[in-house]
Amino acid sequence: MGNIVSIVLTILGALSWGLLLGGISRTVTARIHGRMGPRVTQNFIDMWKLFKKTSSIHHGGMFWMAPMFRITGAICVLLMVPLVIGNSITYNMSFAGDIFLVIYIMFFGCLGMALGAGNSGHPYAVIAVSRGLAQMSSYELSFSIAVVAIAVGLKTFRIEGIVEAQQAGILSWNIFRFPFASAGALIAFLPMQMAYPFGIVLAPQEIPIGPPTEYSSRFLSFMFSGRALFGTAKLILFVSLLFGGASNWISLLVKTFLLYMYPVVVSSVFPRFRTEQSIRFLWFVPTSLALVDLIRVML
Amino acid sequence: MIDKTKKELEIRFPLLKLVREMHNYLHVEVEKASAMDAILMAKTSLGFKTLQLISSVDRMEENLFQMTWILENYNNETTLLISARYPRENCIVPSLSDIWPAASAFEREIFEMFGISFPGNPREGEDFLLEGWKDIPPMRRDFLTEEYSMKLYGERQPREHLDPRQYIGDMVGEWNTPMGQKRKEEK
Amino acid sequence: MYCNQRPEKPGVKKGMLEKINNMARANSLWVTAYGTGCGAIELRPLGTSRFDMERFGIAMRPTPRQADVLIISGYLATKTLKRVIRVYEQIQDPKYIIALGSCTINGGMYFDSYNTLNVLDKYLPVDVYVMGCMPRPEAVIDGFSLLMQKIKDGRAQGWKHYKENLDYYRENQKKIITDWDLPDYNW
Amino acid sequence: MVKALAIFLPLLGAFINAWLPGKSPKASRVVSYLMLTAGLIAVIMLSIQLGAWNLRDLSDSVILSTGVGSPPLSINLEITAGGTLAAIVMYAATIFSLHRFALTTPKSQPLILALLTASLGLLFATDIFNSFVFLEIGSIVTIGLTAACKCGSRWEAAIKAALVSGLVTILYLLAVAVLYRSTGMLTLAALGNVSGASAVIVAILLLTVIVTEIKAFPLTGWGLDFYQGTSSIVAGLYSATWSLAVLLWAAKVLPLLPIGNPIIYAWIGAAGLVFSQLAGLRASSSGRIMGYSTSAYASLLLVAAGTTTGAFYTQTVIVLMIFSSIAKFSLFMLGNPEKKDQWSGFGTLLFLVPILLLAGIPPLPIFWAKFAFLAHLASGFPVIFYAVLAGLLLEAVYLFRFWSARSEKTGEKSAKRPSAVAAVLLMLLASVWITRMSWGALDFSGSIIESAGLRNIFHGLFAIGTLLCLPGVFNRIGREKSYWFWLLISGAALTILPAAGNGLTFYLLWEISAFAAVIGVSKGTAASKGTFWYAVFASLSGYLLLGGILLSKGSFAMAGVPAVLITIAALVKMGQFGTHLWNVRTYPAAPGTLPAFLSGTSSKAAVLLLVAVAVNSSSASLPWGRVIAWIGALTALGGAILAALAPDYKKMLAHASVSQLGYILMGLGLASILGWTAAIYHTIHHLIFKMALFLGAAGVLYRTGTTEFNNLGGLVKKMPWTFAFTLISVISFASIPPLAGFGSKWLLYNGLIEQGWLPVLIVGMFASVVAFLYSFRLLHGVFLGQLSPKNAHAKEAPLPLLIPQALLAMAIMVLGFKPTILLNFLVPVLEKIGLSGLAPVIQGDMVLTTMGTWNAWMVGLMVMGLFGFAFVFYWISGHKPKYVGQLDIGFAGEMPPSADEVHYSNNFFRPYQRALSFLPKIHAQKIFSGVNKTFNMLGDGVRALFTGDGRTYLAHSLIFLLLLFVFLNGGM
Repeated sequence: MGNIVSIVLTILGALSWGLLLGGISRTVTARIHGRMGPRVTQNFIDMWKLFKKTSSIHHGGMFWMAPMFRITGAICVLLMVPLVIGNSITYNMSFAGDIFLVIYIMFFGCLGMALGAGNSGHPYAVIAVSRGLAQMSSYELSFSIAVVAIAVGLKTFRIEGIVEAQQAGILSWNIFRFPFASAGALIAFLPMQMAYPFGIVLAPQEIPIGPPTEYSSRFLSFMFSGRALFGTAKLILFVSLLFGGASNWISLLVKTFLLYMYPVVVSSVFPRFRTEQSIRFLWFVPTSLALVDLIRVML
Repeated sequence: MIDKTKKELEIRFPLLKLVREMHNYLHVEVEKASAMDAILMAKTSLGFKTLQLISSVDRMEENLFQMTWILENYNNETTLLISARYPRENCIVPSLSDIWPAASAFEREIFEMFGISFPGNPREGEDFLLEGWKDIPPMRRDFLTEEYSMKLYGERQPREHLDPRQYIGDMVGEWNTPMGQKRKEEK
Repeated sequence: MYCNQRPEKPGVKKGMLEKINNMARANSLWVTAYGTGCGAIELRPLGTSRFDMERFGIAMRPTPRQADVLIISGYLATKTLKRVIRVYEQIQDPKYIIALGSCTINGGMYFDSYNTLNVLDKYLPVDVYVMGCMPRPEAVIDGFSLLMQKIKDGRAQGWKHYKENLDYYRENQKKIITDWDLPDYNW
Repeated sequence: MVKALAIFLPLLGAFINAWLPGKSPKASRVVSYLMLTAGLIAVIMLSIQLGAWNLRDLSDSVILSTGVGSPPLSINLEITAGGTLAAIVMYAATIFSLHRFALTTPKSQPLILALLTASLGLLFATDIFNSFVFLEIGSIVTIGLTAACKCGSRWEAAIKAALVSGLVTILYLLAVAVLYRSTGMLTLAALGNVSGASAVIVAILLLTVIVTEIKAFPLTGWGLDFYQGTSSIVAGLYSATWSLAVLLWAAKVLPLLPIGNPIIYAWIGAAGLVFSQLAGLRASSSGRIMGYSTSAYASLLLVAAGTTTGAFYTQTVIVLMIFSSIAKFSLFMLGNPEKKDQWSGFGTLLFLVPILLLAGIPPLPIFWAKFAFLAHLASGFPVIFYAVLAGLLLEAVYLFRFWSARSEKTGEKSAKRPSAVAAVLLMLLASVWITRMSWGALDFSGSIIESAGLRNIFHGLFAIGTLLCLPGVFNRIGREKSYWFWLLISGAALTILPAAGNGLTFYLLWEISAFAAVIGVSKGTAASKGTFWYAVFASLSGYLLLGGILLSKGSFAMAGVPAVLITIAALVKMGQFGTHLWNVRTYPAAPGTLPAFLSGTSSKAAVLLLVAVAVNSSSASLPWGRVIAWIGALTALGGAILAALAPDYKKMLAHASVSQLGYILMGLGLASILGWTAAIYHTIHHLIFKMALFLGAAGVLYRTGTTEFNNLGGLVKKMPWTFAFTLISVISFASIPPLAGFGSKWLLYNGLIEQGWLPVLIVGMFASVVAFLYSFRLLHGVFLGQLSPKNAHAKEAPLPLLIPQALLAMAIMVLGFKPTILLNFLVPVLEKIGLSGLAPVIQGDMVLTTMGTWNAWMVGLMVMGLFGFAFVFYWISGHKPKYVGQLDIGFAGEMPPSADEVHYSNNFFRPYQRALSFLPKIHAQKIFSGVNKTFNMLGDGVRALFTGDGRTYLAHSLIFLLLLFVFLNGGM
């Protein structure tokens, strides 16, 4: 029972935190531009408005189900990662699988969204999906190399195990123990968060808003909440993998906040890559960084 | 340069009328029967290889359409305008679209705006700007545009206040400031 | 291929929840801009650091599906009206229209053109008029604040009016769009 | 009396025919048929009397003496049991072709009957000079027949034959003279009595004569031109009578020649086989192809004469020559090379039977002879063995190309049903009959895989895979009529395959399965190219397998070269690492549900083969496991990239299939329990999802008539169920939890990390993310996006295709949610085999390895729970979206002009392709065309010998004679 309560609270908390972080990031971006920027609660207002729009359209079954896929995928990733180490009630479902499961279940939501975009029949949505999948297959390479290097180096695939191995002070964090793998993973984090210069999926200049082009009203609000949840889940995953996890709630919030600001700041000062430039960059730079640590681990 | 062009054209078309001449610009008017010959000659032997524009002017008083083809010779940067006059009723002008494919677009536009038809244009009659136009072509001078606008779109409401300052002064609070009041008083 | 069904008439909603909803709607206006003339130029500065519309929660969306507000800027020709109608009907309820500039509102200096609408209200329900030729960004923001106020008060009901009187609007639209090929309602 | 009748009735007929006035063709025909039938009956009676049908001892004989004196003045014939069988073939062929001759050249009947007499005489002759007489008669009649036929280059062919027969006469008479001078006798047995210098001379002269007459390699040229030049009827009759007689006569004479060590025959034969078949690759006309094939069998005869003796020799030679003659006769009768007939339906099959017969495909009779013969070679003559194997493979290649060229388009000649069925049945009867030779026994007593658990898994897989393909055969288009029969045969052979107890049984079932599928593929529309590639690669893997099995003497406990050969055979069958070409060409061409069978089920035979090699080896692992794992990993990656860029649904699935088989190889290469668990798990999983996908593709093809992505799209509205099952399969093979695919990847990664094979792991992981590209492309290209007006009429796929898909989708769900059902069974089985590494621990639903955990049931519950919750939330929140039409999209205010213009399908992963552009474009096809070019070059080099000039051929004979002289003299 406690587990279920924890799961529900985790979902609600992650949703709020994700939306709040989104609002903060909009403000931060605006300040970098020299603007006032919206309220930090702007994303909540947008969500509410979208949720309360009185009409909406759909293009077919997959279009209808895609937000469900997206939310389910996001929550699955969220629940597979332990939140606060030592507090076993916040481990949620993480006993059910290891880091490989998390890597692969991350695709669940992406595939669902891609299918919804495909079913919308809008050519731009599909172009964005084709770009997104091509990019995803590229950054997953460096990310998985980094994960393998860390997991093999620590001799466990279990995320708890990986976090527990980092509890002996700040220098035992994986970002210091596996600096190259971490660098690779952190570069891969940028396209994961669709930050510039890798923001080729939601490129409003050429393919209006990408996969969710046809999504409106409540569907869109589900999509956004899925994105917020997924973003938070990825933050927690990265914090657990590289930054020693969180031993209490404060450190969880602080670490995820700081990690969230990294793509925001990078994103607001870079222009966008072309698709093939992005793919090639991700194939070579972060991958070769991560490979350094993998070779170190093998030797 | 332009002298040579003029000379050659005059030898070939004795009835040619000179409209205007500058150092790199020549406007001539030819008989409508020899207009195509003149254009072809300009292209093939005088080096005017580029068609810049086809234009039409409605000379309603003379019951004519004046067609003008503007040609350009980029080698010596000279422009040649060849005009010809066609009767206004059931006006038919030969198409140039098999010589310059770009002419097709100009001719479609002229057909739409003046109702001059260009037999030989492969895309003749396709919508160019207007969609579903049913009235007489709008650029003809016997087309009464204001009347048409009133009939179709209705009369717009006239402003109550014709003086903008007064008009805006009522609406915008700025005139209620001391500065505004001052200006009002000045008036 | 196209959904041909007519929309249902929206019901009336009142109460506390609706007030909160309206607050949210007013503070999160997503805009799709339809610019054919100079109005599009005046909208761009709104996003810059000088005017910064994002502080009001106004954001540009590149697709009508996700927008709340349609800004029609610049004169409307019969040809463009067709596209505007389609865009407007593809926006999900509740939706609002801001008419930007004199030409949009009443034809402006093109009042006697064969091609420009004189009275926009006959064809689409406008919630806020921003006049001027062209209105400056401050005026646009002023218009937005007026719209926000109207939404908060629950007075921005143009979309309801449109759906309830669809036949009236369609009749007017079909009168000037002679080659009407849109479906009964553009879902 | 019967003896004499059997031999001389045709002669009598010939004389009567010659006397009959030419105006009564009817009477002469009646006479001919009468004589021939009587002769045939007499021969059959003789063969029964000699016990030829028993096949045990073919050299039993009776002597037939004619005339008053002794040979050479009279004709003495020794009628052997094997010879009577050949005689039956000759009679039958003559009777068959008489009708055709009557149509074309009415006056040729005496010639035909004379040719038959000469053939029979040569077949049974015991005397050197008698043989000479028959040789002369035969040559002259051949020349006459050729000259009488109505074809363009008949004079050329006739003159070349005349030139050669002149030379042969001279050499032969010289030999006779020397022999007579040396021994005073002219019987064949006298050949053994010569000694010294005259022995060498006789041997050299006679060997040259024989090699020329049987058209073995260096002296093949005139035969090629003859077959090409003469009409197909003459050539057919010639190959079934005269050529057969000459070959069997040569077989009789060769062992008797006084030539030191007979191994020299084998060397001539083996070298000739390789070179002539290389040249054969370049042949295009059917006459020349038959010529090269004749040369191949002549070379085989030489090899047999050099390496075998006694009853085995007789049996092998008789069977090989008789059945190859039958095959050639039928091919000449069927394929009229001048007109280039196109075959279809049963015509193709009818045409295929002799081709398969010539290529030695089991269970047809020649296979048994070749198998026994090659086994004999493998045990004592390894170099000759390899040469013969290579030569036979080359022969198979050009034979199949010949066939595919003939069956290219749908033609008119399709009503051949009775003949085709009769041919197949006859050949099967012959195969059963041939097994009396005891050349090898089928063995089902103890399987090559001792572990009953593994065996049962494979039995089950093959049976289920076949059964699920069967319902779909009711929905077929046009020409694809009878592929179900071959699918059934192929599936049945596969199902028995794991029970095979020895190498022969395994090979037999393997080849039956492969070639039944080849015939099945040929039933597809425009499938000739796909069939050709499949046939060639099936032959390649078949011959590699045969080589491996024979080198290890039929057992699977092998190491070294045989193990490597067999491993390569399995890789070819799986289409790994460049050999994917056949998958990519065959699957799109194959009809109906056959691709599902080929990709899902048939390819698992290769897995079985690898498993069999590994479990029988001492360390329970494959040779060079690391190399195999690397091959698997690279193929997985390359296949995935190619699949993402493929423009066709079935082609993409073919690439994907190759890619997924790479994962199985990675697991098998590991040789640890985890790796094998992953491999077997993935084998099962691949069977399930690939069958579902290909059945879905079959449905799409059936309803829309196309599989090109550019013509598809938006079918989800028309075929929702097909889409649902495809979606489940796709989610599964993209290894997204909670469906089955994740399990195999998880087990495999754990296994790879346990063994420390991290580079392989990285390549494998990369390949699995590239799989997302094509998984979405597949779903979108066919089912999502805009529905083209072209497919507006499409309906849901028919039930026979849907129900198997539903079952498979259910299997994916079950395997995904409760993988422990399988693992609980699989892990103990694999533990017993003796693999290294730690087994995964299964506690309830939890699977544990040393480093990772996986609880599929909980993950499944979580996903389903969340999904269900979201679903309920959708309904509760009162969300009722409006369903709108497919063209109601926000398109910048415009109405989309048509669905085709807003459907994004062409060049789908263009940016990815651009990003890949730094890689050099290594096309497997280029490599293969390079191989092809090299072979062609070699073939051209050899072919340059055969100039088409009669004088060159004479020079060849003389040079051959001189070389023999030098060589043998040096040897003595």
